[in-house]
Amino acid sequence: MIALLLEGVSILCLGTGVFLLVSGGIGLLRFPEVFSRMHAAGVTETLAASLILLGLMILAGWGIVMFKLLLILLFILITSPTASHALAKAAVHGGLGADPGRNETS
Amino acid sequence: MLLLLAITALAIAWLRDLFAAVMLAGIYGLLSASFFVSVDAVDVAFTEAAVGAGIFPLLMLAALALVGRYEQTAYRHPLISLLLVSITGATLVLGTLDMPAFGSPDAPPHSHVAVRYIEESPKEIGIPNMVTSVLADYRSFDTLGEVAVIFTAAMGVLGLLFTGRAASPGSATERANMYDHRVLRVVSKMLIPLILLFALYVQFHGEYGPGGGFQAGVIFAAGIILYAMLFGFGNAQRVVRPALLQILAACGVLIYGSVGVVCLLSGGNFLDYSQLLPDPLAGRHLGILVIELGVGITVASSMILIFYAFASATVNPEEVA
Amino acid sequence: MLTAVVVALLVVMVMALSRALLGPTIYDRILAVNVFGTKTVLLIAVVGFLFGRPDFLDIALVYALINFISVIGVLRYFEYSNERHQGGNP
Amino acid sequence: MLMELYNYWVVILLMMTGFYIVIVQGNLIKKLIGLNLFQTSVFIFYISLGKVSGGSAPIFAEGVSSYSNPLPHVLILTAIVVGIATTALALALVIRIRNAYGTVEEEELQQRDLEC
Repeated sequence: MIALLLEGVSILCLGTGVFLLVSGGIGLLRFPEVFSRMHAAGVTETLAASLILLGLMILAGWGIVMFKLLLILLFILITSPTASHALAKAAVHGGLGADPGRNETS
Repeated sequence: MLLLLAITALAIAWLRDLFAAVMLAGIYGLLSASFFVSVDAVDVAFTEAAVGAGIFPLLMLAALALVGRYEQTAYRHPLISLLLVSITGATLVLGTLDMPAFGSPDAPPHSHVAVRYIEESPKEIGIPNMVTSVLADYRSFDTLGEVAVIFTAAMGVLGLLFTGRAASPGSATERANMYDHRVLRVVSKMLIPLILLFALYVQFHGEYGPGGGFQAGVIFAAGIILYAMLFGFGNAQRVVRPALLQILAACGVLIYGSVGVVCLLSGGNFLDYSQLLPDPLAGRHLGILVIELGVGITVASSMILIFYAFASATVNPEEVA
Repeated sequence: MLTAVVVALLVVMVMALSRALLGPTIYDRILAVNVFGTKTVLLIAVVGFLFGRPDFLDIALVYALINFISVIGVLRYFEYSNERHQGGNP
Repeated sequence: MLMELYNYWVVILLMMTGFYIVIVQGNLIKKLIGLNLFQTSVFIFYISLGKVSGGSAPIFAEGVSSYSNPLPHVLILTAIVVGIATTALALALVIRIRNAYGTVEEEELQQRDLEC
């Protein structure tokens, strides 16, 4: 019973993660300018990665594997927003203004 | 997966902006490492992860900062070259027709020495990672040569570029740091100890899982390079002195070689670790551990030195010439 | 289920790759590389499970670290070259 | 037939792309990138040779009977690190050339040599 429940939760996590992943990818591809693309990718990335890793953690059960997954999760939680922040900051300093009505710059 | 690799490679050939080409080369490294994982080459994927996706783009960028970003001249004789390349490619494709099918278990490479490595090495050496046992024991003389090559290359880069002068606090790289990197700095302060710790784990866990001296050295170097990029090369050179690194790089090779000599003196062949301790199996363990340490030290200090050399050339370009 | 995840990851990797190819600005390309790196971490973790050898996770861990380092490196390079072109005035 | 040799063909495509870049492009840095592509294609070729279908990663584990060939892995592992070290050396040479000649385009370099 518990095993079944855990499997269900894990599949739910993986499924939501995949949905977020794909929507982030579409956003990355379709949005019109750098900052909105950054938004699409950066925001979904963190949650999607956490959900997928969480699903794997539930699949793995207690042990060293779960610990390593947790470590990866922590790294992604720390580094991914930081990288997005640095990137956005560099883009602002690099002369791409952040005003929303701005068109594509090449 | 491989198709993606091919697309990336063609795109690299197509693009004129060198910076974009370097970025794509980074993606190419990530992709090829994923491919290595999918065909079971975990140790190779480990190395490619650290080198192809991390160190290689950084080195290229460091060079681009000095050389300039755009190509100027037109292609020379593109048609003749294309013809030549196609002919060579077609010949090679003809050659593959005689090759054994991908993954077939009775292909020639699997029928000679590899069988022995797979069947005997867990018993003979006593460690589960066959790649490490082949690398550090059966083919240890070869590996000594590779380490010597890395050492020599690092010394060559130093000879060509290193001015020996640390970036002074007022110089360009240091000033770029005033550019308020508080978030990055705080996060990196948390991460760098973890990276160094993880490098040590990879170093000493190489007998049981994927890892070993080569990978650990590169990861360790990447940690130090991250520090140098965020806090300035001048500060990094105060923490990890170039002179110390030069000595360490030489020491790594020395450790490796002297293990071999000790083996000779205690009555075995060169690099025959079973002579090191009364119990041959424990001796082999000790030998592998020590030479992996030597490899790790040399690789890490060579990589950091190479980066210092590029950074010093960036800071004082006129002194190099 | 895991196979589906792998397929989805590959699809997203293709998207990121095409963004890196198209990307009008440099920042698009850097973003694509960053996204690509995270996807590779996930891909390797999932593939490890698929093959039943979860000790592959060490590699995924290295990726998570190296990806961060290379993105930071690229951005630092940009600041440096911008500064040089604009006469050291950030 | 197609699927069996597909890997090798992609490797050849990669190798030829690298080769093409090395021949056609005049920029020394771009040439190095091409050389690196070429190198990686050789790595992929070796690793493809080492794969055994149904085999697992060559780390001894309970309950696994068939492993992929560890020998190519060892050769390539060291080759990758040596490759990056030699690439660094080549880049250093390119930087010295740039400082001496003021350019990294091959045609201009030849012109400078002729002028001297």
